[in-house]
Amino acid sequence: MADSSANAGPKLESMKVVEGSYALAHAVMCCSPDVVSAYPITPQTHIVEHLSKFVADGKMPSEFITVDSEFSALSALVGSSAAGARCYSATTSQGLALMFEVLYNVSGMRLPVVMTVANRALSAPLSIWNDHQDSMGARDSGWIQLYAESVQEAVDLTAVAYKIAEAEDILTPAMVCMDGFILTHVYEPVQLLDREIVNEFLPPYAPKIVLDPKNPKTFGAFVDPSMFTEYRYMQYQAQKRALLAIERADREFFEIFGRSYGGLLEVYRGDDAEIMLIAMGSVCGTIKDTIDELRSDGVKVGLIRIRSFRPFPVEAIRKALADASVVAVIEKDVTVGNEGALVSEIKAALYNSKVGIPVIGFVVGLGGRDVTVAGVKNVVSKALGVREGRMDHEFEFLSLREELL
Amino acid sequence: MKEIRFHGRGGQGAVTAAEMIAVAAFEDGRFSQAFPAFGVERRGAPVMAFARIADEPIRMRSQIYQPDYVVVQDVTLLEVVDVASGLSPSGMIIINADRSGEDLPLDTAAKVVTIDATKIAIEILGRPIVNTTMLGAFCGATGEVGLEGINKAIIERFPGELGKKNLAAVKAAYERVTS
Amino acid sequence: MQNLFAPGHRACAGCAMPTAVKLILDAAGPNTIVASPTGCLEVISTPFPESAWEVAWIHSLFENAAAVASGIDVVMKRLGKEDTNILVIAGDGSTFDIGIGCISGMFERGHNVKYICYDNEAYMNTGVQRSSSTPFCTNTTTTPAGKVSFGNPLPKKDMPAIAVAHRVPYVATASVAYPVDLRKKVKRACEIKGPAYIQISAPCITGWNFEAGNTIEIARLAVETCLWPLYEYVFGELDGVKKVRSKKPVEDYLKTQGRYRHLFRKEGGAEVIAKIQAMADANALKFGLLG
Amino acid sequence: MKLSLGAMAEPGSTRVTKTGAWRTFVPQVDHEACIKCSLCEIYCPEACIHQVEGLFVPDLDYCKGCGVCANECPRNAIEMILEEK
Repeated sequence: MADSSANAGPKLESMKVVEGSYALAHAVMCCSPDVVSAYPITPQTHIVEHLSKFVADGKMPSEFITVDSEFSALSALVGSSAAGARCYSATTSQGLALMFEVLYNVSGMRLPVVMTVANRALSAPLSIWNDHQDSMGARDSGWIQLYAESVQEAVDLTAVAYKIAEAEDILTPAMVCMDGFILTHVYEPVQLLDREIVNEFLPPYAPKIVLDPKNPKTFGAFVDPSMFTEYRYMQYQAQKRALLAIERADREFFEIFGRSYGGLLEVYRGDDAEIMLIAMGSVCGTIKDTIDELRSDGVKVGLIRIRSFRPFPVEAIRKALADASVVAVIEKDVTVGNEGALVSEIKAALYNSKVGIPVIGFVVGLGGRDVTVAGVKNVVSKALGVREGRMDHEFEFLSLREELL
Repeated sequence: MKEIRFHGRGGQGAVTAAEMIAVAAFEDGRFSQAFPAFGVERRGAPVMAFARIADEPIRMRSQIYQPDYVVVQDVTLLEVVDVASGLSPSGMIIINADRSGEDLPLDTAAKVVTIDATKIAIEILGRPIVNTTMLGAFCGATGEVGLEGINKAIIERFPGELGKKNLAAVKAAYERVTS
Repeated sequence: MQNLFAPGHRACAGCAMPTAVKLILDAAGPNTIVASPTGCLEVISTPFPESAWEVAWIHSLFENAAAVASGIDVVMKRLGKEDTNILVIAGDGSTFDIGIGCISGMFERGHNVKYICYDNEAYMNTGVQRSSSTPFCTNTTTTPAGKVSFGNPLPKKDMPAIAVAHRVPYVATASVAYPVDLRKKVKRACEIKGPAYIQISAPCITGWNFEAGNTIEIARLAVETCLWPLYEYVFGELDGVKKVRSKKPVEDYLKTQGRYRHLFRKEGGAEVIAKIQAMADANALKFGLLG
Repeated sequence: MKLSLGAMAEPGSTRVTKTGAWRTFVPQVDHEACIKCSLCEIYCPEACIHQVEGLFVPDLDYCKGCGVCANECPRNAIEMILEEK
C-alpha cells in the first residue's frame, strides 16, 4: 500500500497505441480461456468482436459460443466451468442485469469464471454511457469486483483475476470492471501481455472434480435451512481470503511483469493529506491530475483509489485514513433511496474504528456525464469547508443542473 | 500536454484521425491518448473526437474543453457547432475550407489555418474523405507530430494501395500549409 | 435394466417422472451427463447431501438448462469426448415457458444436446399452476374452474412443432406407458448427431388428481384416445407414428382425473368435452394414428 | 460430514434414505401366477423391484406402496394389502 509513485509503469518501447477493447481482448487471449461465451452490447461489443477475430484467425484456440442472450452467455459458462474449462465472458449494463440470477449461481457453485464489465448506466432512461450503477447493482452477488483506472490496468487485472479466482482456497468468480467508452474505446499506449509470460504467472486451471461420466458427481444439489447459512459463510470466508490473495497476486504480477498497482487499493499523495478523496475506476486519473494541481497551490489533498470493491478492504481503508481529517467519496452510482454505495460502505468501515472523521459523498458522472477537473476541485473545496466546520450536505449530486428541475 | 479537438461529421473519419494522431505522437516517442465523444451519431451528424499528447503518461480522462488545437473537417460545421469554443489564444484552428480564415464566421484569437482538403482528397483519393489530408495539414501547420509518424500510422491503418494514396494526400496537404 | 436413478428419491408415491428418468438413463447408459433445471425432478432427486443420480448431473437455474448443456457440449467437443451423451431432463414449465429462449438458442446453434421434457402439464413443483403445456379446459390453481370458467382457456402449446421449426434433427413424443418405445426413441436421439427433443407424457398424481396406482394406465389412455399422439420427426419429416388400434373416446381419459371433474359436473361441460374430442380427432387425422 | 463446495453430492446416495417408511399398502407377489414379463420392474417409480433368484421381489426398504406394479401386472399377480407395522 505504498505510494504508487514507486510504480514506474511500462517502458515506451514495449508499448503500442491500441484501442482499450483490443488490448483487453488480447489480454483475454493470453489467458487462454477454453470457452468464451458472450452476447454483444454497447460498449462491450468491441471486446467480443476482437475475440471473435482472434478465434477466426486461429490465434486463439478457444470455443466461442455466440449465445442468444447475456443470460445464456453466463449460463453456458456454468456448464463449461463445471466441466473443467477456463471460462470468460464480457458484458455491461442491461446485460449484467439480465445475468443477475446466474451471477449468484456461478459464485454459489464456486465456479471461477472471469468477466469484464464495461461499466455503463442502467435504463430507464436509456443511456449507453458510462457509470457504475451496473456493477454496483451486482455487488452482493458473491463475485470478486476489481476496478481498473486505465487500459493497462484492465489488461493486467484480467490475468490477475484468473489467478485469484482459480486459487484453490478462493474458487470465486471475478469481474474486472473497466469504464465503458472511457476505457473500452480509448486509444492509448499499452504494453500488451505475452501469452508465454502469462502462462508463467497463471498456472493451468485444473479443478479436482469436474462433470465427468467416469466420476459421476452431482453438482448443485439443493440445500435446506440446516446448511444454507454455512454455504454462504464459506463464500464469505473465501472473499476474506481473497483480500490476501489480491495483495499477493499484485506482488507476483510485479515480479513477472514489473507493474504494481498497490493491491487492494492505491494511495496517491496520501502522506500528509488532510483531505482524502476516495474513488474507483478511470475518474481517478482526472482526480490525480487535479490533486497535483491543488498540491502545487498548497492544498493537502490525496486519493485512495479502491481497486477491490469486493472483497471490501476495510482494514486497508482504515489504515490509509489514519491521518486524514475529512473524507470525500466520489462515485458514479447512487443507491436510490439512500446515498452512494461506496460512501455508505466507507462510513460503515470507519464506524467502529478509531478514525472518527467526517465523510461526505458525491455522485458524479451518471449516464456518461463528463467528470472534469473543475468538478473535482469543487468536491475538494466542499471538503475544505467541512474541515472548517461547514457541512452543507452530507451527500449530494455534484453539478446538478438545477435549471432543468 | 497538448490537447486537440477534432470536429467532423459521422463517416468522415474524425475519430480515426484522432487515433492516428495518437499513434503518430507515440511513434515520435511521446505519450498519447485519443477517444471519441462517445455518441450514437449516425452518418452525417456532427461528431467530435479528442487527442492528447504529452511527455509523461496521460492520466486525464475528461473531455477537452480548452484545446490547444482544433481540427475542423467540414466548414459547414461552423454554422452549427462552436468549433472554437475554449480554444487557447496561443493555439491554432485548422479548417477544411476553400477560402481564407478572414472569410469565415469565427470568433477566436487563435491562429486560423485553412486548407481545401476536399479538393486534395478528391484529386488524390477520388473521394471527399478528408481525415488523412487534414492530418497532413495538422502535421505541417503545428509541427506537433512528425510526418514520418503520421505516415506510419496511416500505413498501419490502411495497408496496400489505399495507404499509398493517403500518404500522397498527406504529403500534398503538408506541403500546401508549409509552403 | 441398468439402474442409474437410485431409489430413496423423494418423488410422490406413484409419480411417473422417476419411471421416465430411469428409462431414459437405461437407454442412454452411463456415458452421460445430465443437466436439469429447477423443478420436481431436481427437488426430489438431489436433497443435499444426497443424490439419486448415478450419472454426472448438474443443476443451475429454472430457465437455463439448455444453455448449461450447451456449455458442457463445447467442452466435451474440446476434450474429444463427443461420444458423451449430454441430456437435459426438464419439466414442462421450464421447457414450454421460462426456458424457451435458452432452448431456442441451443437448438439453433446445433449443440449435441438431447433435450427431454417430462411433461406433466403444469407447474407441479410449486402447486399445480398453469403452464403453456396445460391442455384446454384443465383445472389448475391459476386457471381454476369456477362459475364462469372451465379452467385453462387455451390449448396446449405445440412444443415439438417449435423444435421441428428449428430444424432439430430428431423430435419425438413418448409416454411412460410405452417403455420400449420410449427407450428406443432416446437411443435414436443419442445416435443422431446434433440436438434432439423428446417430450414424454408423465402423469402427476397430485396435479392431475388420481389414485397413485393408476399412473401408467392414465398415460396409456392419453395415447389410446389420441390426445397424446406418439410420433417421430427425423430431419423435419414425420418418420413414424404409434398406431392406435382401437381409439377410445376422450371421456375415458378425462374421467380418470380430478382436474377434469368439472367437465362432468358443470352445465356446458359436454360442449367442452366435444371440443376436446375434436382435438383428439384432429390428432388422429394429422398423424394418421388409426388403421 | 463437511460441506462440499458447490453442494456436490455423491452418486446414488439417496439410498441412505429408506422411503419404505412412507408406505401404507404393501405389494404381495403371487410368484405362482407371475409370468416374468418384468413390467413391474420396468414401471416401478422407485426402481425397487428386482429379480432375486428368478423371482420378482420389491425391495421394501424403498417401496412407497404406490401400487403401479399391481395395477400394471397383466396377470394380477400383485396385490396391494394394508401393511401391518
